[in-house]
Amino acid sequence: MRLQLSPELEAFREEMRTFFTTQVPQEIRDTVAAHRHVTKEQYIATQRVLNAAGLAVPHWPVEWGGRDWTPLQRHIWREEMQLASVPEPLAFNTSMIGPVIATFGNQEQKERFLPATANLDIWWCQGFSEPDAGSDLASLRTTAVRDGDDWVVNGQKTWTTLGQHADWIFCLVRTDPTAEKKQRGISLLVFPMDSPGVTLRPIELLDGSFEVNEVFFEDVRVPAENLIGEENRGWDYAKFLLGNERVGIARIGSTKRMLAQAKQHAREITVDGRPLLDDPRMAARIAEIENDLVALELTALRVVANSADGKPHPASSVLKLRGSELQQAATELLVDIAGPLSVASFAEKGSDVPEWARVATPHFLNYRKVSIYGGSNEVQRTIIAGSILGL
Amino acid sequence: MRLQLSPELEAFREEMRTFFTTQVPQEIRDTVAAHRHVTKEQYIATQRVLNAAGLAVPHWPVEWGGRDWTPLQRHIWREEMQLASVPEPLAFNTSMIGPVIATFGNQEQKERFLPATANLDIWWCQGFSEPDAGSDLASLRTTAVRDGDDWVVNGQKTWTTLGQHADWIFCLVRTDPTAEKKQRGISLLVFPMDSPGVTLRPIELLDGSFEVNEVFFEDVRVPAENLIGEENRGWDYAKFLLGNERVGIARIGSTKRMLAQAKQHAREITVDGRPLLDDPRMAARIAEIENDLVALELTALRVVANSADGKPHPASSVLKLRGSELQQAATELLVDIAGPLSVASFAEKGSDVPEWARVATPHFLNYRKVSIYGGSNEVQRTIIAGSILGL
Amino acid sequence: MDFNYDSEQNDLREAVAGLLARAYGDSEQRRTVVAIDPGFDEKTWSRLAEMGLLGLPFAEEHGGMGAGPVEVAIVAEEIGRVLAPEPYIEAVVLAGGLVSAVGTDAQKGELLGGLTEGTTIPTFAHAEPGTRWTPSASGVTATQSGGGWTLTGVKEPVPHGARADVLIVSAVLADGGTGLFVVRGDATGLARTGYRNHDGTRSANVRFEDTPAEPLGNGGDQTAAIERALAEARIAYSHEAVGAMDTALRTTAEYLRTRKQFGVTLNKFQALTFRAADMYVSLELARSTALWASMVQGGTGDVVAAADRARLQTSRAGRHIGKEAIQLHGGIGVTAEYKVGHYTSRLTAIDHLLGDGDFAADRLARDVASYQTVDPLGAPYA
Amino acid sequence: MDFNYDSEQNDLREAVAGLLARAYGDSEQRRTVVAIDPGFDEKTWSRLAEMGLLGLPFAEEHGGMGAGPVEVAIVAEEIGRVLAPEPYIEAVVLAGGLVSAVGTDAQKGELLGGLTEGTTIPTFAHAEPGTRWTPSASGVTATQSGGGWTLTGVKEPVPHGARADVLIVSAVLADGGTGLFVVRGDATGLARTGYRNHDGTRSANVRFEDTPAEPLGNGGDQTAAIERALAEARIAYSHEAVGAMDTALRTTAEYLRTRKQFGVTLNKFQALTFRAADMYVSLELARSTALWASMVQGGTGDVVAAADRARLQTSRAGRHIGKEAIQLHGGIGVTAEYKVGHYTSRLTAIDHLLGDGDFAADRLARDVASYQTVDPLGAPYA
Repeated sequence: MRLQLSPELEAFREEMRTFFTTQVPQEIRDTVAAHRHVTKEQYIATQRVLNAAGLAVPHWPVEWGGRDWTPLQRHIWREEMQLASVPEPLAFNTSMIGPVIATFGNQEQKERFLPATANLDIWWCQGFSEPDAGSDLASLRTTAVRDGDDWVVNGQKTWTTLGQHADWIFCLVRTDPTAEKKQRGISLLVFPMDSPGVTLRPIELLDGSFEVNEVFFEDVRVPAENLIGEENRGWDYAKFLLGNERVGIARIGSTKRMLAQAKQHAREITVDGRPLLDDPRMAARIAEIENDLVALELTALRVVANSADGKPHPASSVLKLRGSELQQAATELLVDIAGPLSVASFAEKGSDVPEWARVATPHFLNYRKVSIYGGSNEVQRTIIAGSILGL
Repeated sequence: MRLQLSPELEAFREEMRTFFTTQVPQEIRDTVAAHRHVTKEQYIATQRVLNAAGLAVPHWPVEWGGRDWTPLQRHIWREEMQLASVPEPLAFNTSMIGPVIATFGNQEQKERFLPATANLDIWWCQGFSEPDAGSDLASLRTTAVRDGDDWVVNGQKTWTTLGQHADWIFCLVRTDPTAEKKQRGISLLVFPMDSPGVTLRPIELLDGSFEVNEVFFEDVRVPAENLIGEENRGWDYAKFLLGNERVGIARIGSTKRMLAQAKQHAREITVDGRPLLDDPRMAARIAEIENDLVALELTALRVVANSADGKPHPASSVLKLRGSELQQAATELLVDIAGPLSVASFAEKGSDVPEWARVATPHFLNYRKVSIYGGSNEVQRTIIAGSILGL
Repeated sequence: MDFNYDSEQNDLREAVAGLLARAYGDSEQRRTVVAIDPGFDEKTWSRLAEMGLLGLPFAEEHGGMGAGPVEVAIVAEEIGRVLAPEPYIEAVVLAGGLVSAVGTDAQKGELLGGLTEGTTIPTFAHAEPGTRWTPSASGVTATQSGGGWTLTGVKEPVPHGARADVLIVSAVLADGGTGLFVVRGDATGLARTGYRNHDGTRSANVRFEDTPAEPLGNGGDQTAAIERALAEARIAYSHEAVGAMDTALRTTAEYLRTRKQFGVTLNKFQALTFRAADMYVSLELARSTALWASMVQGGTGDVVAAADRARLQTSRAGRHIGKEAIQLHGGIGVTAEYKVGHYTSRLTAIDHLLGDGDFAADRLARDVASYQTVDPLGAPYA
Repeated sequence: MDFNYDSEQNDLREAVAGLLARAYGDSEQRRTVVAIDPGFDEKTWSRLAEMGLLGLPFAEEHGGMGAGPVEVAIVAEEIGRVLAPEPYIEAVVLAGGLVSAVGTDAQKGELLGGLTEGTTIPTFAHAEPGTRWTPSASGVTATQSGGGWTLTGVKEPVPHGARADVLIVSAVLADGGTGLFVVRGDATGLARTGYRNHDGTRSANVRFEDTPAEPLGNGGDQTAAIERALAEARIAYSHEAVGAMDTALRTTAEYLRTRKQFGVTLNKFQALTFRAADMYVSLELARSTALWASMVQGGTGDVVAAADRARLQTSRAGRHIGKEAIQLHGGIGVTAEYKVGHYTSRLTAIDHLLGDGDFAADRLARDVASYQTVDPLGAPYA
């Protein structure tokens, strides 16, 4: 047991911190810190800065840009990035389809896709969920039927995050409707979003933002070479990919930043002439959330230290579950600090409501999603009860 | 809509309050207020005082001592009794077997049992739960086989509250093991606890008290005339009886009394020279529990006002569920006010720890039962989800 | 003691529900209405006027119907049920309530008359960027010059402040008290910048620069009247919240009954149905407290404390139900295209307009040592 | 940074677990032991001494093993796992820790020697009926007369105060500071009344009346040393709580897997298994925090704040798990005949011995404005 980071890791942390706070444009980091909308261009600019420095896909094989870091290094990299308000490399590229292609793709696919994926030259989106298959992913109905050298895809996907920016989609499709178990008979196809027959409908979210989309396929022709891995083994790849989804989803650095902001704002807001932060109940509320966050960070470090074999530790469900709860607690805290100002969400010039207070409630409402996506908290409880407690 | 009680009801409330605070011996009421063990003699003495004044079984048919009160009157009667720290009339007698005999018994049984039951000349206990049938009551295995003019009972009951004091037991037994549904084939028998073949084993509870018992039956002979109602219809009587169990189980008056005690003690305990009650977090905690209790009381009044037909309102599950949560919150509050003194549970002469602080934790531990007995809170949620929300 | 609505009250509810169902029975209707200024439907407002609802609590001599708080609560609950965006509580209960309580006969005649007829929408310009749920003003100052008064300073967020025809404005008096003033929408030195709130309603930044104003009533410190009006509005918002929670729970239960996952409807998952049961408990306890507070308001008891009790209970319930309604729906709950999330948005707004649960709990906590037990049917409430 | 136990630590855990399993592997063994005074098993105490565990944290020159906080934490966790009632934390961590930190060499030699060998049980007599988790004394006064000192006043509850051979007593000094004194069990003017706590352990009322006492160490104000010792004991109790929670959760999961209701085992009820999952989350977060606090203790960081963090986390977790363990068992959970309720009882005791969660949260809250973010691997902890 040792509390301190080794001198090498201390130096590593410092290096990350310095890089993120000096090499990523301040304007982009300000956008993230203020919970404003990050544009497509800002995402791309950031990822290219990171990729140029070898910091976009450190967990990939070294051959394709990876860094052979320990899980702890990757943890530090991610946390420092969040603390510095750097938009993270696009998860669909770097945590999802990239590792799948690197692991299961053929050499030609690797060469064709991996460098462009790391550099966000291709923006990927995910075609997994369907209207009638939410948490029950394996019930998907989108079909791909072989026709000569092509697959012909028909069906509908939903919850396709940032699909409006995407160049390509990776998509689970049913290729063998006769398979005995519904999990079999699913394959993974990739194709351009501008393929004939693909249409996209953005879904407006509660906070007025557009993050997710419905994607419709009507006789979309996909060349056979765009099948990733083996036919009818798509479910295995999806599980591999979704395992990665849970890693880093605790978003501790990001919540830490929100708590620091909360303290700052609670200092500015006054009640009967005294800073709100001096109110014993407000201070205790912040202290409790902060302590939960410390406990979560320490748990993340424990999990990270015990996942050397590359597989996600079953306790990573704890990180997702509690991480989302704490993100939500922090957004709610900010709304409550804003108090009566928290209604003024779409105020613009001419308003005396500070920007942080304007965005507080939309951010809170938007963040209800974090306990739903990436495996809902109900799914995480099922995993904990089942694989850890044997229930 | 009208907030005030009518002048008649105000007078009724005053009458109840005066009676309970002047006619029930102070020593008995002090015992209840201090969360000390109420003796068998104290229970009996109290119930006889109440019965002599017509206040033991007001909800029974008038012919057998009932008062033909409105549900609101009964509510006031019960709440004032709790507020005055009066031990309530024994539920097994007055809420359970009494109403069953009055409704389903024959004339001879009524005459034989009802006056003695109201006056606690017979102390009844309940033989329902079995070791392998907790919430799943209908799975009971205790059998009664007809042999001449007798039933011969074999089996085991458990959780028999205050069975150690009991003269008689009312008991669900399986009389038709071949019945298609397990709910059918059950009958209700009553017999003396000193019948040959009945043995009782007290179960020690966490707080060191003895409230519940196991009861074993070995070839206990019960005369046929001791069958209540019809053979194989015991399940209906049990449901009738358990419906009554939920009424009054919110125990609002009792929790109110605990909150008043909590305030008093939080005034006496000092932190850095200041009363604990002046601490903003402690005061807010009390205010929140108290407000929940006000909300529950108002809900009870609404439910009471809408249950004129005698049947328990489905929302009475809300009263049981929330009522038990608030009783538990109040006992926990008292432990926390006692703080470091709360460990000293079995201190006696020679201790400077005040009595209320000694009993706080045993009381807290004992009160974990209130969300389990009388239909656990899980059962109440099932009822609410099913019969109210249609889920 | 009687918690039942009488037949006239049931008729009122049915009439209001009918009117609002036509306007907002389909949640897309509301989405269309709030998308453009003024964020509500002027036609629906007129219909509310025609039905007499805009004058419900006011004396008949001023064109009102002389109804009590329970009737107002019925309207508020129905508004909450469909999230009708009309500024009923803001104009009728809060601004109208102040005029009715404080105004001169002439002011009542004019302002309440216009309000009742649907021709004049008043609002209460009280919140200031630097204050937090206080009954007094500090950021707008009233100055007497010559025969008249002028106001200077900023109010924000002012509910429907850009659309309102008349502003009732709280302002610091020379002696430090808080006075109330009437400012016309076309007054000189008045600048209003309106915007959309997250829940689709509207607020505004309102700047006064030597703006001519007329004292409401006889002038002087009106802090007590403001505290009372805020309490009455808190009670009305509690009822709006109860209506909104009721729909949020019904919608969620319906979703659990019909949505399939893993081959079965969601109501087969006990972990979900138990959570719905807990939502029901929260709702019913909040409903009881709100009802009670309206009855206290109708009597002579401590309305301010009763309002805090209703506020605390509906705040906790609103957060619980608002969050669970989304979570039990899953992804669809976070979209603007499906209705349930809008209920969460509105419940969150209600929770912060006039004081949240912690605010109410703190106020109740300050008093907790002064009595032994609470008797909701006795003093100081009845 | 390394959160893993090394092989020696794993061996230690195995040895301790083995010893305690023989003594308390069956929960009836514990029930028998705590039924009679002194509330623990003197033979087990001797075996702990033989294994060197009673001298674990002390310098080798005083008969100790010079081990660190992580080793002590391992023992505490194993104690918690079976609810061993021996006064390990009270005698070794708290009283022994004070002697080790403050005592003269002679005192260390004698008192730690006796403790290590199992022949002398010391306890820290500090709590007073009128105080609440403070590091200073107010109810017992120290007076210097001639060459010696005497104490007068009352301490209660004193853990194992009737059985202890030696009392380390905090007392008010003439200048208002808090000193530490050694009082022998057979001293004149010492009256001890022992009793059973709800969790089966023992406490006592201890009265001093001109009782001869010897200053621990060089005398003077020892408030800082007391605060430090309390912090170390809070950390050790956090580990005991983690061990207890671990067993409570395992026992509950086992019960859910095997107990049948309505024809199926309880683990078919999702509402129950989800609650068990939440218990696991609470447990693991508490475990991480306790482990971390022990590492802070082993370094040069702020132990008092780290202990408050561990205390807060284990307090919330202990209440959550303690209550749910009983509720998920149903009736059997409330009986003294089944083990799980005893874990709740012990967790409740731990939570109140040296400060509950609100106490820790309040202390942390006082500091919350003084920094931006917490880095558990950096200052002021590492």
